[in-house]
Amino acid sequence: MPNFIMSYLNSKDAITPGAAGSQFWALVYVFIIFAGVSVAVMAMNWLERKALAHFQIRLGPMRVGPHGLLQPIADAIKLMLKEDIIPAEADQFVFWVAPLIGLLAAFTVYTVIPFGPSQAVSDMNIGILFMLGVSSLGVLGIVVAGWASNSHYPLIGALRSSAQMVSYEVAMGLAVVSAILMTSLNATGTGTLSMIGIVQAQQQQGVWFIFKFFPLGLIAFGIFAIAMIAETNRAPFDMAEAESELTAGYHTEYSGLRWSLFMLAEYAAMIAVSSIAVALWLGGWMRPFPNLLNAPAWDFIFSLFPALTFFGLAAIAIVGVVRMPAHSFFKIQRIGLAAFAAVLGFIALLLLVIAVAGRSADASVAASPAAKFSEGIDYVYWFVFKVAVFMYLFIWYRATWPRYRFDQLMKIGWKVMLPISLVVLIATAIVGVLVS
Amino acid sequence: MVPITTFHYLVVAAALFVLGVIGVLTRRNVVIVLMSIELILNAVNLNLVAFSRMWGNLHGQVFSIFVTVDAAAEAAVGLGILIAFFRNKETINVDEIDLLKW
Amino acid sequence: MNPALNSGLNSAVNAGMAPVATPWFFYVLAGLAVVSGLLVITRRNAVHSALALIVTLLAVTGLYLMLYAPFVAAVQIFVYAGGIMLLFLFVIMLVNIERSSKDRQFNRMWPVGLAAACALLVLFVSAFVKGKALFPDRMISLPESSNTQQIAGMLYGEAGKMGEYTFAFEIASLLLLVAILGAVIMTKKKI
Amino acid sequence: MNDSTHDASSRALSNLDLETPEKPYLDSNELIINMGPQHPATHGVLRVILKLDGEKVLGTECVIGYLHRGVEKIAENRTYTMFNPYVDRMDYVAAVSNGLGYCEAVEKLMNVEAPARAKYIRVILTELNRIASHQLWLGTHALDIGAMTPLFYTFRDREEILKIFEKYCGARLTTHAFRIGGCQYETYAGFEKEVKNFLTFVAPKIDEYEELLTTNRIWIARTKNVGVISAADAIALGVTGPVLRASGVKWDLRKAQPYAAYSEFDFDIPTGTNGDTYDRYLVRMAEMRQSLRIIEQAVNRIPEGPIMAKVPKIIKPPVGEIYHSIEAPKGELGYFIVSDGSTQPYRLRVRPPSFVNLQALDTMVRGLLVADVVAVIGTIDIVLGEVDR
Repeated sequence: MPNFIMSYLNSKDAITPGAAGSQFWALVYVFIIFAGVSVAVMAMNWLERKALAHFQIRLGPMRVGPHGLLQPIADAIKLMLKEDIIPAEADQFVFWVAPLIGLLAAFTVYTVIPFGPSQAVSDMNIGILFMLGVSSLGVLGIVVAGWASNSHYPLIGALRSSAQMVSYEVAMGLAVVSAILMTSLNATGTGTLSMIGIVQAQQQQGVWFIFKFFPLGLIAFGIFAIAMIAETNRAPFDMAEAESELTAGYHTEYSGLRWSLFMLAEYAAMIAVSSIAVALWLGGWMRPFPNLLNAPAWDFIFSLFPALTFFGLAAIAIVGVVRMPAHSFFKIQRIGLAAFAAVLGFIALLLLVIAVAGRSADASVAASPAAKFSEGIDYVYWFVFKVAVFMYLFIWYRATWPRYRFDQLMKIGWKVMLPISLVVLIATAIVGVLVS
Repeated sequence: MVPITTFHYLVVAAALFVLGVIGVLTRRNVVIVLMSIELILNAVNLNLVAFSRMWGNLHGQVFSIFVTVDAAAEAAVGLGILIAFFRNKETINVDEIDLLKW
Repeated sequence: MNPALNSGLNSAVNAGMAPVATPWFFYVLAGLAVVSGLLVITRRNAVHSALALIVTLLAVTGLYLMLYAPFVAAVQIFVYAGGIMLLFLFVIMLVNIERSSKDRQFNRMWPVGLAAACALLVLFVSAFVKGKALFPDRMISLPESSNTQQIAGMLYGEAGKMGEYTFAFEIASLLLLVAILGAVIMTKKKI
Repeated sequence: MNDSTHDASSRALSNLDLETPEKPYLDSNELIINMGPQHPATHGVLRVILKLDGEKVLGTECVIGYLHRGVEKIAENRTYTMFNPYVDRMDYVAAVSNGLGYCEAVEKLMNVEAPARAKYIRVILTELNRIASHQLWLGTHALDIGAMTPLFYTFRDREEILKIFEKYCGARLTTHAFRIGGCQYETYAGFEKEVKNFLTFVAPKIDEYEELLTTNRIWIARTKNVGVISAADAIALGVTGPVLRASGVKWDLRKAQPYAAYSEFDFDIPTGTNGDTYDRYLVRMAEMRQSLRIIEQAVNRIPEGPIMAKVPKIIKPPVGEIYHSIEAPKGELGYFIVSDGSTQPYRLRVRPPSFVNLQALDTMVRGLLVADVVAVIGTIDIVLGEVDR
């Protein structure tokens, strides 16, 4: 094996490829994350349609593949094959570049998302600032798209979303600062802005920041959780694309591939902000109770969770196979779903083998690649699990709530969220000084 | 390849600075004039950060943060004036803004 | 400098960061900054100018990162690209640029302005040529991992002491407050 | 922005009253946008030209007629019997009410009265249709305000009503359920039982809708004090139906000028106090419950007997004119018929509730935001088929 591949793998410390200066592995991670996020967006698309449909006593996609599992792929193909329309009066270049801005901003953020202590592209010293800054660039894409369309509804949508994002960024930033303040409650008294450092601070202090200084951490988290819905333009704050008011808001004039880029950016941004929330308040990659239940036996039990999850998914798929009507029309679908269940079961078995091999009590195993790999899977699993909960919440909100009006949204942002986040920030600082 | 030294950064900063000055002195559109000023401030910031690297202390970086603060204040007030002016005269050309009092 | 922060990671950072900052990065970023800076001052359409300026700002951010100034880079992205440029775009949308982009783009005194700028350029060039010896060719490696803490120490003070720039920093916040009020008063229709 | 594209609408804007209390400071900030005729929230092909200052509405101008089919003119060229199905196509979500109004108007002109059993069947179907109409209104109105889910709940339950219609007369939407002089069809076997089942089925469902919306903070924020119209204004504009009652006027033609068999039933007229969108919502929800009460009484007491009065094969009303109005789900639905003694009406004029209520839109939305325009269009509950006829 060439040295530039093995040197990173053999390194003793658990560090990110970016920090190790290993461009090759950084690139590999980037590709893995890019592919993973794209797949996650597709899955999210399917899940949103399915979950929303079941909230609304419908079935959702059922035709393309068993239970519509292939629907996102069909949609992607359809969108790619659609005619690419640029309105004659639009600003051609800006119209062309606008979706790319949003997409780039949404995907650049992923370089610092800590899927694990070494499972990130880079551990930036200014990680959280970088994340907030870059994700705030995404709004430029929306604004520019609204302007370039040269049409009234997109323009109003763009103005709305820029005002909305700027307002909610303030409360969001203050909530983040109160979490960062909590990282400084250690022996040295210095905090950190690095995403990995923030999670490690939670590990050292033995508490997720959501429960720290109860209820201060919880309130800060709540503010962030509200602001992040507004930041990603999701219901009930989906002012910028309010369908019933502005037809489709900033992407009214977009179609085909360009439109799908906007969707991709929106979902990628949703996952990104959820990751920030998870890393800052919900203990990032840590499994539940890493400090309380720290016996090797508990380690082993928790390391079975990824396998169990996949077994569960496979079981659901098998139930789907069994319950499928016994008509010849469904034959192919049934075979497909059975194959899908088999794939899930295989992945589960693989995970089980890795967990058992990596987490045996034998001390000699502890430093082996299997142990490292198994740990890595655990970290990524718990991180993704927590993010998935947020994704489900996004869908749930959308199914439940009506939409706020624009002035009410601004009022909440400036007159409720901002003062509360300021008070929480000051209170966190005072309590932190008193405690230390 | 020549290693990159402070001098290289200074050349880039000088180029940006001159571009900004040209923009301020020749353009009519106030928005672009304001943007040119941002260009100038960025050139200054780049100089400051490069010098900070050269001397090995952080004063330059701190100073560049102050410059950024100034840029934000300038942009806010400048654009505010621009909007107020546009309301009254419906123009954003600097050479038509020649009355001290409206 | 805090010794606790240098544990483990720091050695790897200093060892590993060097190859990333190759001259190629510098030339690409510098070229991007200058070309898009040129676009800023030559485009008819203000939105195009603004987009070009965003590219310039991001390129300069890259240069900051090459200079091991991550905090300044973050501030640049956050404040400039995310905040100020959004403000610019917002204002451009509010004012009618349709007409002004069809107008004459340069004022009548543009030859004078250009001459003055060229004089400035000549000044710069001569200063650089004459004074090149004055600039030491050294690049002192700043500890990147504690950059933010050190800047914070200078701005807010450390260990109970006032920082060097604490007072100036407070004044700067006052400046921002005044600017906010000014902007609001200027743009509000009825106060 | 490029305003030259809106030259076409400047003619329509010339009669747009722009004398607003606060004179806009900056003309160039004014935006004229065209909402519709193809817009998801205009409930069909209504076109509203909005003059905006930022997002604030300075004035509106409704442009209607995109669905005009000349129903009134068609009436002059059809016999009375032939015209009967046409009225279903006006307010297609409350087709039964339209038919009832028309049949009763012609009956009144001919001095015929439908038999008691027919009257009861008419009441049951009309009230079922009122519930269906309100359900559809609720779903679309909630969707306009951004709540997606109630739409599907209401459509699920509306389906049960449509099933009853289908079983009774073979059609679900444009039912053509009644004939001049009574009803064409006898109720099918098990009609009463199915209607009673429906009553027990739908009452908890209405609670379910209310659970989602009535105490929802966002729903209240979006509807309270939005689109307020005072009782005086409402009366002056000729507004009727739930919109009028939400302003506090207790005016319901079922009580005020009882028709069909309504005088025999016991029910309340729900009214609001503020005349805002939230009150209109509450009034309609209460009305659904009152309709359930009426249906229950009617089903329990439905008399036996003939369902058709003695009406000649060829309907030739005597020379004269008649105005008869009923309380349709959306307000007062009136038919004015002038007969010259022939088999066809000399002139037939419909007073559609949606059309008259739509006039109040401008009064309601002045000074509100774009999002409120959507909410107010929804709360007026218009059906463009009826507005344009």
